[in-house]
Amino acid sequence: MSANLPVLLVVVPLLCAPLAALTRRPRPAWGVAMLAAGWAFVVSILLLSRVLAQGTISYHIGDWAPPWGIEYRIDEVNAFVVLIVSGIAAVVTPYARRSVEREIDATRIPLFYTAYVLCMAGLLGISVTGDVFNVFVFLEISSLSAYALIAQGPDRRALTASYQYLIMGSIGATFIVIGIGLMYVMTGTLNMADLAQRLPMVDANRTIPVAFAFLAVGISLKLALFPLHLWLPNAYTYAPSAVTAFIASTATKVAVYMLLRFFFTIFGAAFAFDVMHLDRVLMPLAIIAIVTMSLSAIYQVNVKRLLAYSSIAQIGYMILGISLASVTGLTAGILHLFNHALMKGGLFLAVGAVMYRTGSVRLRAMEGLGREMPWTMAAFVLAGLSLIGVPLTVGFVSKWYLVLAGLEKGWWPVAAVVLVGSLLAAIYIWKVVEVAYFRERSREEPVREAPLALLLPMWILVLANYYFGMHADLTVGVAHRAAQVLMGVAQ
Amino acid sequence: MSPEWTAAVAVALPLLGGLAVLALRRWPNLRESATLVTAVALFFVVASLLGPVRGGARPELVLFEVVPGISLALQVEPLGLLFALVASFLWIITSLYSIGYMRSHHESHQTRFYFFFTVAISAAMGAAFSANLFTLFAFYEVLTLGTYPLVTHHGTDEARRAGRVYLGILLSTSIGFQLLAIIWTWLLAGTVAFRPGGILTGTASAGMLSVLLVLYVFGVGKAAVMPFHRWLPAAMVAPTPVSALLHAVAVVKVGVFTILKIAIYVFGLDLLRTLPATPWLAWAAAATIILASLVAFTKDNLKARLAYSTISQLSYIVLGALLANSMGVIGGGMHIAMHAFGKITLFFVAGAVMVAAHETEISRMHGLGRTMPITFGAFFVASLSIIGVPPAGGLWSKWFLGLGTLEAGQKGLLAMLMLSSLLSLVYLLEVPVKAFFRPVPDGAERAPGIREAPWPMVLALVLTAAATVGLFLYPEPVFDLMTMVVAQ
Amino acid sequence: MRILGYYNYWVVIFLMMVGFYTLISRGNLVKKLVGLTVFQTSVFILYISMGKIEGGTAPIIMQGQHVVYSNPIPHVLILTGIVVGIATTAVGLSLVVRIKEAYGTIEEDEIHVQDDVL
Amino acid sequence: MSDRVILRIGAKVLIPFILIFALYVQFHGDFGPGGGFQAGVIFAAAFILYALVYGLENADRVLPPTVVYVCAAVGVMIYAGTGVLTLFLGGEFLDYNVLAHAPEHGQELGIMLVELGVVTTVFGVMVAVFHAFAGRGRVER
Repeated sequence: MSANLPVLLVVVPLLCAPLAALTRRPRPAWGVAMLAAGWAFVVSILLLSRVLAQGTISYHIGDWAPPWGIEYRIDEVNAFVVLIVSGIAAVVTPYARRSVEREIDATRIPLFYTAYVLCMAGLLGISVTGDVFNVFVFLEISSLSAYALIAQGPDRRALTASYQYLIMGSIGATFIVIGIGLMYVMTGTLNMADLAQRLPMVDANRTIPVAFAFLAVGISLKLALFPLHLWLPNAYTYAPSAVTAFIASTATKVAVYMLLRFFFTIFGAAFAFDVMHLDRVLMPLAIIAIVTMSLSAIYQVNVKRLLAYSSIAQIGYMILGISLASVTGLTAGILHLFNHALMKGGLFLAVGAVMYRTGSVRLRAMEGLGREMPWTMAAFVLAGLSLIGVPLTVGFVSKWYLVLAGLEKGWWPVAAVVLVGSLLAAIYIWKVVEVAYFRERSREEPVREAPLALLLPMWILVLANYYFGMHADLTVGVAHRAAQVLMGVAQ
Repeated sequence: MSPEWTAAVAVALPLLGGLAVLALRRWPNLRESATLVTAVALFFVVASLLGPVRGGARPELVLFEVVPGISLALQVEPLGLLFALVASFLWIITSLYSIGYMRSHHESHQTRFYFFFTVAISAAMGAAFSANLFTLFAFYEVLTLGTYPLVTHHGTDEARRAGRVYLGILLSTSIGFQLLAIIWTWLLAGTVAFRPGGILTGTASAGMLSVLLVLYVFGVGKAAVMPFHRWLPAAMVAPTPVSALLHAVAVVKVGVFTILKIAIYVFGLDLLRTLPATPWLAWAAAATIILASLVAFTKDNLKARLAYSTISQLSYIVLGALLANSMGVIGGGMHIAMHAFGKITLFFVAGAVMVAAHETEISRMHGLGRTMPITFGAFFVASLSIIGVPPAGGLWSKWFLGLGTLEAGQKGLLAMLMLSSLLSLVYLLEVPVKAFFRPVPDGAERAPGIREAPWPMVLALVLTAAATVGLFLYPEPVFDLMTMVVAQ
Repeated sequence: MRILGYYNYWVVIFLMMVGFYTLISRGNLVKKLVGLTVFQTSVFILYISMGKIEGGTAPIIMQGQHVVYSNPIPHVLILTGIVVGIATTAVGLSLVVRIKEAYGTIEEDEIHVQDDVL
Repeated sequence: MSDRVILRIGAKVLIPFILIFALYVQFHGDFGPGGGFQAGVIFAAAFILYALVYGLENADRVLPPTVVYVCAAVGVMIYAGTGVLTLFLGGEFLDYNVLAHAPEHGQELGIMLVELGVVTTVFGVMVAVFHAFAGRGRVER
């Protein structure tokens, strides 16, 4: 059975999705979602440890050997991404029970969890598959369910946000499928490893750069790279709290993984950077994203929107690390995938608890909460410190490697931008902190601390920020090996 | 208890005390006893390290490794021990003082106050015993963040604004410059550990290392080298015990201590002397000394004047480090102790006046010396220490700093030191002189007879004032520790 | 003639541009979806035409018979693509229905006006 | 549309043929054009036609929404379940060879099961989508 873990990782959540729909009652549906998330988490840990011990795992669906059949191929890179997705799911799902009960109609909850589990299955599928068309299919599974999830938000603007995301997301997915089609035209294969071998034979043909460009734009849309980020702030702001926390920590991460997979594994770093000069596009955009989006975050009065802009800036960090096209840079980028999931997850869960009690996430709603919801706000502050990059947090480790990668190449401005970004982060986080701790409450009714069911997952993520900030050798080690795999450097 | 773990205990003890404070929040008397007991215990723990360190031991303890090569590690060496001794000893006295101050001033949220105080002390201990740049930086930032609730203790708009300046400058310099410098050091040397003789020798050109040095000197915002000094006056909105212990001793001394550590253990004095940037930075420090003294003149608010005096005095230590010779370093290190005892007394006096007579402006303190003779007497003695004249300890540190400038062949800097001493003579002694000899201003109501502040406060300031005299008579312990630093 | 020989690609490009233009130029949410559908359809045609071989039939091999057949893989792939397209359109339309219920309009500018008032 | 006799009779005549055609497409799928996707849509078309002509209330009586809902879910489970079954029988995921004694029969059985899952889901989802849109206005009125 254990040989089948790669496929079971995806299939069990996929089976749980209809099961959640069939339960037709909120609690059992949640239980099924919990089962799926827990299963995925356990399996992803097993997979990661096996990959680290034995190297790449290849699984052939239906026993059809690649490149004819669909292959699930797990190496250090996607084992790590799978762990991020399932780990976040395992923390957010317990949180979702109370939060979703408050924000969504009881009649819709079973279908909510169906979409939630489907979204998770889709993200896991993108991560494990070794077949480019399969990537597209899973991408659409996760995206369609994400649109549905976002539309469940309590505000009616959730609907327009979801619509906007649907349009942008579909354009992105269509671009990706065009790129895949063009690659298939030239090579006649869809298997990633096979593509990587055959593409160099035909890359003089003009079709390949066109495919490259379509994929670059499509994936950038999905990962909300500036200036293709316009769908993100509204989607994150108006989605239900649990959905925001889940999608913010996983969906864009998986999109970044797609970028890594397509441009490093399939096209190869040499083609992507030396021939196509991807870095000349990605790096300026990443830098602009870091600076302008952090600045935008400062001016937001809705805390979820503030964090959403911050997310775009943080995606800029990942892309910046990747665009350096060095092992250290990639290590930093991959590391930040994980670390950002931890800190943004913690922050969004804390904001979700505020939503749970006060019914609003505007800055005004947070007045005086430092006293009324001490645990929630303490979690917010601690996760915020991680976002700023204070030592002993994961944010610091990310920043350390990013700056190191920049200095290694002798590119001072890169290092400077990273540090300026963290100072801007300090400003927008502190804006919230000041409101929570220094303003007197303007609401009539005092509020109570969030229930334990919300606090516990939130604090697990917050403490993880510090645990992995102090014992980073695990995450850094995996990220480093993943970077070596992607760069094709012998270990 | 082995010496390695003693250092860890020194870091953990204040935190445990802090938890005790939280647990005892409903019983103020017990809560304050917890603080006092912790403070005394901490001092003895730190003092127990004196023997082994004098015997040449350099106990080291790796708490955990973040990534290979970068670990949170503690190491006891003479300079750090000196700083830890000063800070922990003064914490005892400050605890005593704050009990009187916080109660008679009817401050709110006293539990929070005492708790974050312990956090700050713990971070200061961690910084003192840090074995590498990463550890130092980590505790440096914890100290910044841990003191933020203390600076903004009153929760007013003014406090919030001051808090912004405080965090803004300290975070931007530390993240913007210092962190960059640390990562660069890591890239150049492959290590961030403190080693006698430095780790950077021969790793890059003198020009590059000069840039690195500039990043360090301005990146340590807590050393308040101009133009990154604004946070210190801003922090004066805090309750006086905070200004006294943290912004005259722990926080600012962590800043200059960091610079000394970097000068001695990262660059190494020999390398430092050869860098082209070193003399320029020394002059920048000298400029800070003079400019801050001049600004101090213009301040009528006593705490603000003391703050600028602190900025000026801190640059003495920075200057000592940048002279890059043993006399300068000895003088700088001794000044950590000497200035600490002097300045804390001055702040104690400012707080005592605020509590007893409700005055904060110097011009309103005329004639107050007759009402509070002990307090202003202590101010006078402590001022002498800051100025650097007998019979107070400040003489010795200034003496060695002067020798250092001569050894470095920088007569101009010596002149600067002299000038600054003259300036401080005027702006500090103005306070007790006017308090004793000027008539009471119109409109100020003064109760007849002697009305001192509550006894714990008076006791505290008398003790520290006496200590400055004591350090004049017995400077050897401090001097010995610093010679050990230089001799390595 | 060479350019005309690639007529299937011209069809794809034409449809793609028509769809894309409709998508970005129309303020009506349903028309946008129509644009999106046309846009996606162009990709279907791209896939379908790439698998076609002149004179080829369905890839069913009879015993003892040699047949020229079209590449079935792109066709199978795009079958999935079509299903995805239907799902996207369905989700999009259902969102439009709910937007209409919430706002009383499906014109983008009118929706923006209402949201700004809030 | 109760008064449109031609439509009502026409629908009555057509619907059985549509259903049979759907079955043909379904079962002919393994050696001719066709398969679960198409069959499911054709099945759904029959019911949608019924609902259009006879009204949603009547259609609901023929095919309660719950059944549609269950169909959509169960189909996916049949599909994935087949895959899991092959796992339990010792093969890889969706390795039909292990389903029967001979690999050829296994392949045939496997594809039938999978197509059964597909047809059920597609039918369920199609009718559900129709329901979701058509049923929307009724509540409002």
